[in-house]
Amino acid sequence: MKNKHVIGVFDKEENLVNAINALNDHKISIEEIYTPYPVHEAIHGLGQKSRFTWVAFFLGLVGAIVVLAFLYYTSVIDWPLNFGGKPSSAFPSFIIITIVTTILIITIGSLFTFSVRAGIYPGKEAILPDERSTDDKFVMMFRQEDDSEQLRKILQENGVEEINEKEL
Amino acid sequence: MFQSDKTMNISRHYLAFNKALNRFLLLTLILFTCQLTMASEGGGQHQKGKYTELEMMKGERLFKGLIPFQEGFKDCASCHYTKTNKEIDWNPSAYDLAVLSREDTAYLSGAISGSRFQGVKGHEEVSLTNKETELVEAYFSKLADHGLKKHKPVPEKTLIFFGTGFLMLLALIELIFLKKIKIKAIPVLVLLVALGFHLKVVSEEAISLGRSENYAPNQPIKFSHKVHVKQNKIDCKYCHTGVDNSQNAGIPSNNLCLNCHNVVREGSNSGTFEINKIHRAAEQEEPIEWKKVHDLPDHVFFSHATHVQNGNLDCAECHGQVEEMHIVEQVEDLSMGWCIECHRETEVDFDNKYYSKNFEELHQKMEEGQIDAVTVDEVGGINCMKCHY
Amino acid sequence: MSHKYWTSIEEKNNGVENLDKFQDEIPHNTSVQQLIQDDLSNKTTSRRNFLKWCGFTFASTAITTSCESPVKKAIPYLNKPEEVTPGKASFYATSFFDGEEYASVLVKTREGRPIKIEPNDLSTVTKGGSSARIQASVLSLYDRDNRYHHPLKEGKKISWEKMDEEVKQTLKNASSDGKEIALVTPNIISPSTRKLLSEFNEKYPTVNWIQYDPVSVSAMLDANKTSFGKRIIPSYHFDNARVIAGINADFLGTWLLPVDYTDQYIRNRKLEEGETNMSRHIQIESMMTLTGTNADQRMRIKPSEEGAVLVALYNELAMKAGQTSMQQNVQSPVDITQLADELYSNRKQALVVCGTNDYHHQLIVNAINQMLGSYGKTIDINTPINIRQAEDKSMPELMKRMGKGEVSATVFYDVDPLYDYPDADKLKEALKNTDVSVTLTTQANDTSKETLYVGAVNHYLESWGDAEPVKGKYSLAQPAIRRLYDTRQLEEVLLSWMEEDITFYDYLKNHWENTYFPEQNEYSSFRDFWSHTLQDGVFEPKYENRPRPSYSEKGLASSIQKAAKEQPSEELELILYEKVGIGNGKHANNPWLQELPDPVTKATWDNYVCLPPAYAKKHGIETEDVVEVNGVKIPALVQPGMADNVMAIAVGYGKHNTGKAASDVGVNAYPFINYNGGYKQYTRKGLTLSKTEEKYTLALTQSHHRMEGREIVRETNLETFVKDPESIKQKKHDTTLYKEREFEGHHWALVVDLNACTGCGACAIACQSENNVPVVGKEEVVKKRIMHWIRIDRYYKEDENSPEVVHQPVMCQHCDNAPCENVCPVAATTHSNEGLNQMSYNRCIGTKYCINNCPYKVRRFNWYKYAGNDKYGFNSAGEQGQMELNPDVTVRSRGVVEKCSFCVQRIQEKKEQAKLENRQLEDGEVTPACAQACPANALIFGDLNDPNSRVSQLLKSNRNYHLLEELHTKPSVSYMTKVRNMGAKIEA
Amino acid sequence: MYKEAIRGPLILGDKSFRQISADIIQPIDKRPPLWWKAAFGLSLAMLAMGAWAIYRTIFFGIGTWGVNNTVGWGWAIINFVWWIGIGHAGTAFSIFLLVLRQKWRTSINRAAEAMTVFAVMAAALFPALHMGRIWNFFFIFPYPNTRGPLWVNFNSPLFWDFVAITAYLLISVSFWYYGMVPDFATIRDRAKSKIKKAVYGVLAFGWTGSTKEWLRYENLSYVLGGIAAVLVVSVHSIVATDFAVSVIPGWHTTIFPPYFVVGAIFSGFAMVMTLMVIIRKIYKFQEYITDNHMDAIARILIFISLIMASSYLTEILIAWYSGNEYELFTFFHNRITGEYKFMFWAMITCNAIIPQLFWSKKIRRNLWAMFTISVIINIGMWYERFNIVVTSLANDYLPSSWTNYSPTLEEIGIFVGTIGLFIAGILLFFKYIPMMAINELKSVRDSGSKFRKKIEQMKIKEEDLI
Repeated sequence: MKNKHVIGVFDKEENLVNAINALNDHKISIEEIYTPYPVHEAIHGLGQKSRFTWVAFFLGLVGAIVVLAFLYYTSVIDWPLNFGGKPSSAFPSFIIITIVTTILIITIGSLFTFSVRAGIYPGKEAILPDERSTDDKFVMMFRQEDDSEQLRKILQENGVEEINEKEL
Repeated sequence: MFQSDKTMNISRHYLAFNKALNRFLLLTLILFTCQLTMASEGGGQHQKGKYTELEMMKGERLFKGLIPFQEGFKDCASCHYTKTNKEIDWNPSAYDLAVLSREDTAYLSGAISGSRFQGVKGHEEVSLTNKETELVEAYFSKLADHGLKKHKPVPEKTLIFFGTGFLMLLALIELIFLKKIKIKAIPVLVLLVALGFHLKVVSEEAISLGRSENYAPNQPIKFSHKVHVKQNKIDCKYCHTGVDNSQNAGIPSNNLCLNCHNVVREGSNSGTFEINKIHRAAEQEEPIEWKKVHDLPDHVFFSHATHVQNGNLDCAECHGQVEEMHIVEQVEDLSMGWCIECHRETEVDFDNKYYSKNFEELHQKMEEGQIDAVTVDEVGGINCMKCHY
Repeated sequence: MSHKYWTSIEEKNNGVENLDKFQDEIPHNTSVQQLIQDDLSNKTTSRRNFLKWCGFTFASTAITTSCESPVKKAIPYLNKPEEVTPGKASFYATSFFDGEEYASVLVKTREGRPIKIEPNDLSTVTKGGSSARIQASVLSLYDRDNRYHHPLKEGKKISWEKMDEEVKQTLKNASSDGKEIALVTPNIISPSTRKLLSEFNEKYPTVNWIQYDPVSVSAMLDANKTSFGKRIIPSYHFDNARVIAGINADFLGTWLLPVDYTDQYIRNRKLEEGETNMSRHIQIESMMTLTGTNADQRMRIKPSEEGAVLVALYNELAMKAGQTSMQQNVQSPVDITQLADELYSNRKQALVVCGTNDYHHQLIVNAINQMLGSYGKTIDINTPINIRQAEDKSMPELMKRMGKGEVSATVFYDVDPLYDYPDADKLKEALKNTDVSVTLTTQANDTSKETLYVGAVNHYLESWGDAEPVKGKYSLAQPAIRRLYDTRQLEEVLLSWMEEDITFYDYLKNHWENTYFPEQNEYSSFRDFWSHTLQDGVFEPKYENRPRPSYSEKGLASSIQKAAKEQPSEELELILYEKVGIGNGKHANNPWLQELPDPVTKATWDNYVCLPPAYAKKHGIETEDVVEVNGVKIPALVQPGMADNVMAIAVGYGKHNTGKAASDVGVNAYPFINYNGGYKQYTRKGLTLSKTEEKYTLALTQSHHRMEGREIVRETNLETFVKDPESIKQKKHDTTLYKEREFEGHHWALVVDLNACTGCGACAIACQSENNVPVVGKEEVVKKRIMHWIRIDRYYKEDENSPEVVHQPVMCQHCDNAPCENVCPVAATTHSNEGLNQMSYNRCIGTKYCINNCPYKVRRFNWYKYAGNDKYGFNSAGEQGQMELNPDVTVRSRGVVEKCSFCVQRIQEKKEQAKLENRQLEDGEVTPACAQACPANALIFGDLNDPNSRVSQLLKSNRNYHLLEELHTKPSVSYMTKVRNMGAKIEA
Repeated sequence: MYKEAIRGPLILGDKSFRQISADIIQPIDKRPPLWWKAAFGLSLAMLAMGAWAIYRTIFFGIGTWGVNNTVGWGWAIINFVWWIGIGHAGTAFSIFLLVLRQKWRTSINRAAEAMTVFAVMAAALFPALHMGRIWNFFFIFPYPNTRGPLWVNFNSPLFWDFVAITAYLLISVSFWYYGMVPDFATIRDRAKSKIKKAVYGVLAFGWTGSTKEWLRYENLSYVLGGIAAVLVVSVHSIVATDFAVSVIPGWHTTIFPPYFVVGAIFSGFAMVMTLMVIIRKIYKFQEYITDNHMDAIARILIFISLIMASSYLTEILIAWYSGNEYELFTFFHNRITGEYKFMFWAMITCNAIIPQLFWSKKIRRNLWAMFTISVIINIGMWYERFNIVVTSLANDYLPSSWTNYSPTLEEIGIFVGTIGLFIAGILLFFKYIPMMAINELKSVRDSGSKFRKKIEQMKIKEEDLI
């Protein structure tokens, strides 16, 4: 389903930030902002939030428990072997493996979560309002229903380069 | 079962190695070694002798009924099978005939002229021309060298494996590059199913690596345990004499067979044909090359004596219902896990005086009634050195 | 001190060595089948018929199809021999004698194949001991590249019948013409064969039987004839001696009956519980021998100084005994006053032996022993030993007669004079003057290549026979396997040449029935006697004491005069000696012996000239420099402990075209032998030595020879041991974070008595034979990749010119806290509930981490495919080699780690037996191969959980210590501190 | 901390964003120059030698190497530790500096991470190849099997190693790759040729640069950075335990884990310096890799070199203080004065003495000097590993088994092969991947001026800052 969008193209980060502030003041909702590098003001401006760190923490916790349990089961319960007279439950050895394996689990889990949540995965088609946004332009996108004179005015005031309309 | 003789079979290490390597390569999808082994397989030289390839081929077709005999009867192969089989077929195999024909050049012509097989069921209508006899003999000469064709399970697993691999590749290409199919679920589903199949095959292969459960080769003589054990009520130990006192149960020597078969010259199923093989072997002083069914690798040491005498194990616990088998089949996978499992569960005869010297703790526990039996693993039965040295 | 010498030899890496082709790695699938289908299969069925012995085996058909299961064929016996149970070993008692060394042995066979030689405990001659050569003899049965398979005439195959016919004709002609028939054999100790030979002589009266020893003691025989009227070698009793003086006699290594002597010698040096007495051994010698390394005190003399030493010793003792001394002006180069004191104060408990083949010296030694009252005490002149009976004079005389054309036929049996006779070239020329020459031999040699006929002779494991190594001590020999090839034993050949229609088996039986059966009264029927004797292997009837021949001083004065006249010179002198492994070279094609490190030099696969460090330093010679000795190029090896200006070369090397292991290994030193006064001289003067620019790599298994002050071999002297026994106790570091593991069933342990270990190396070969340890060849040894599971470390102490020496066998220590086990990632090596350090070969992926982390460095890696590989598998390659392998031990594949297993297969076997018989396991029932082979019983194996076992007792001893105890590896192997008797008077 | 205000801007020349993209992507757009082709050919030749050596090793056995029953590990493990050390710096560089919010990493981290990936790949080859039975490699996986099931030995440092290296390789690759995704998008959107657009389009995983993506992207970087920082430290500590857990004198040392980590960062930073000199010189990136960047690396190297030197001294001191005769022998007799003294003194000279030249500003500004010294450091680090692996094993407890070790052509061949692999990888990286993180460069372009502005606003004098 393609919808029409209003697209504002900025040349400078400052202008973009000012525009966001102005738009937020006027309670005009911005659909999305595309920048060549992360602009924190833009992220905050859109009110985006992420619970990513919590996911990672959870992954780590579960991973560590699972790995420790696995190690304990295999070397103490299932088949305790005598390696050089050491006790079967060799906790110091387990810690090392647990740390590394937990890190691996977190990494893989995080990447997966990132792919899912950010929608970044192999074969995904990039739909860009303006191709230059990955190079040197800062692009704002609005839903058509949010289009208004006021919007355009605010953009103009804050030094927008171009205002286009595009079906995406 | 029969403990192998380590020394004679160094080569088996390499076979095992070869096999492991081959599987490993298969698993990693490296094809070229497969080609290597195929090349070496195909490298075997045909013993042409006096027959040409063409004659052999024609003979084979005649035998199998692909070309009709002049005198009208259909084929030989419907009775004399040309491929190894799972179920017992009491008729002499084509290979048996071929071997006999190699030894006695007049064997086949004797058969056709009727003199030899007068009265043998099914041969009433058989008659071959001289040329046909020669062609069949040509086929026999080839067969005697090569043996029966292997009975191959269809469909070929490897083929499916590669096929699904290809499908997987297609699905991936579709998903990433082509994007022709509108419903994304289709390639994704294909991908997942194929992946699942691959995982299944790989894990199954990995698990069964080196195992040969359900192995049931055709033996040089159609010796039926069902006939001997169930019908004739012969005790296992009558033939497998080593069970009680040696690591090896032992395959009976020829003279043991002859104890009975000097008198019993005709069997209920195969007539005289199979029993004659024993006599022939005795005459020619060539031992019979049985195919080993239950085979443990060289690095595993297993003693029948301990298991049967001390462990009081019944033969059937490892070898299955042999008395129900015409063709002996390996019923357990003989894997290490299988051994270990049994060792963990089976109780030892702790009253044996051997245990009276040490194992104080266990004795104490026993006295105090904490335990009422000792399992094999508690007296060290799952230590590496019990079986590997 | 030459720094370089003591740190390390330069390890030369020849870069990329010639590798076998990849094809070598591909198995020969059909090997066993081919073997079965060989000409061997057409033999008639007999007791130990070959095919049927292969018996229950599995041949893999050629399968290379990728994923099919390999088909294994199970071939049962056609007619099962009653005494063979597949999977169980049978033992046959027989006698080993190779013309030099004797042992009564048990042959272990599996499925009819001899796989191991084990000592026979019933024999009082070898007393349950063996040597490296005896242990290795089983391999020569399967020698695949140097055994004759059938008789030959002019190098072409001929039938026995044809050969018999032709030879018989020659013999008859010679007899009738009155021309000599020379029969040259090694020393024959078989009474039956001797009887047969005399009958042969009756049949062909011109037969002249000559016994020939490459290394002889002819002068000793003659000296005894002068002194006692009998040309004999007496029995020595080192166990009765409190003071032993060895003068150039390597009686623990190669002199006469070393296995017997080792047992006797060690008997009162073991210091078992409560004992405070041990004998004192002083060795006076020119080179470093195995015996010298074990001596309490060692003095170095040049060979030319030996006369002076003996005369001085004689005079010193004569003075004490109040007899007249002679040639008083003779000064001993070494101080022998203390030795004389000790000897004299231990009269009737002293023994002086001399190994020099010099009539006069031997005569003086006899006189000394007479003065010391040794005869009847430490020397038994009534029970002579029958080995090394050859007369040195006979060969030159024969050669002379040959040259004159007086010899019509020459038969060489089991000797190789064209290799080991000093004037081999002249002999070869002379041989051309005989009409017919025959060699009867098992293995191809230089002589067999030059004679008209070659008769293929049985290996001793294929033959019937008997032996009388020491007077009145008989043993029988029986075949343990049917003849592998179309061969005959000597006696059968003789019987057939004598046209006697009797088998040697019957002949032997008749002889025993007529001669020995009446000598006993235990068995009433000969049948019983025969079967029991055959089973025991030995027959040792009791004799009442015979009158001792009286000693006469005849010739002593002139001998002393002669000995006194010997002028010690400053020039370089040469000694020719036998190595403990290779001996006189007869077994040179036995790869086990070639790869056995020499007990002293630790060199394998070569001979070399040993040079004293001082001389080497002075002339700028280093180990591995090639030098020329009288124009013969030979690598040098700087050997501490050699007498100044003395060099030594081992005989038995330098063979050509005599099998893969023997060919072109080392230099033939026999041509250096001179005749003097009718005796072969194994020492020589007046040789030149010059250094060349060449280098030659020697395969030494040890390149660092000092302990660096570490407590590796603990040593003390008798005085301290007796007076302050607590002081020698090892300090234990027994703190641990973890709870120590306990062992419920058994806890196996091995104790190594360093006082008993002489370093002979029998254990290494026994282990190799038992455990299928591959031979790796010189190149690999050079790279420090020898596979032996037990190695004997040898360290020098003190002065490099005259060092003290210690030997220490090191095998896997089976540590309870094993460092190797901790580091294996795949759990291929773990600890068993019986305290064994287990190695599961099939689990090993070969990271070598365990090798690194083993502080004892006893783990071995299969760097290449050694087993069954033509390049490396000297023993296990080929069909024959596989026959020797022990089926109870896995053959290791490439890329896995292996090590000593405490012979776990034996432990398992005995445990199973005990369980089957519903009884406890006895102490001493389980014996690993090394402990079993040891002639000194230096290795004691047992269960630590049994408080009464010998190991448990030994562990309590003050002498007991653990190697590298401070690492807290808690080894199951422990050592007993070495004690030296420094001769100090000890008040108990 | 790198303060742009004091040490100068991170990017010189007042670049526009477009200009930055163009500069960095320029090597990708151009056809590879002659030197590139020649170097690539050379690296392929080296790889071929490696392939030959690997073929020999696998088909004939480890016997083709010079190792023996005393020295079980030789060049393979030396090179493994060396490569993994180099492989450490990349991630360490980018992650530690990321976590510490060091903006000057932006010009360097991409190349450093690429270096890590190829170095770890090279390193991972050795533990696999040094196994006697590589075809049974799968035994090391603790998977449910039909052997009981028989698990693995979780006490073995080699198993830890296996887990750590696997994890490290996976994480390095993903960290590196995800860092590149926005840049691939830039290339995709700038590309004119269809193929390039398609290829980089696939590589970019559909990146658009929306706030939704950037938010999670940054979070991901910090999470990965945070845990990978732990990993970096633990991986080389684990490699150190290969030695430290053993009983061999010279190995059995508690100082090893930190010592190894520092050593790894040392060699890694040196390799980064080598690479930066090359990139700066050949691609004329002096505006991105400024003198100040190089200066910063050099200062870090001095610092680490001092730690290394004190580690060496500590090790020797502990050996002396312990009074353990085996330790004493290994350090004083074997390494300092014995057979292996050349290796020891080479290590000291290369790692502890020569880097002190960086105290001179002149040298810190001289590219050639920096290049030479950084290469020398890596040679020194190789000697350090030789010292550890070989000298300890060759002469350990029982003098009877002492021996020495020299490599064979096969071992050298594999090393050459891995160098070839590394160079080939780096060359491909030069050609097909933006050498610097374009998006990050853009983000730091103005950070200097912003900071300046802030200072001006706050009316703080520059002098006060210093």
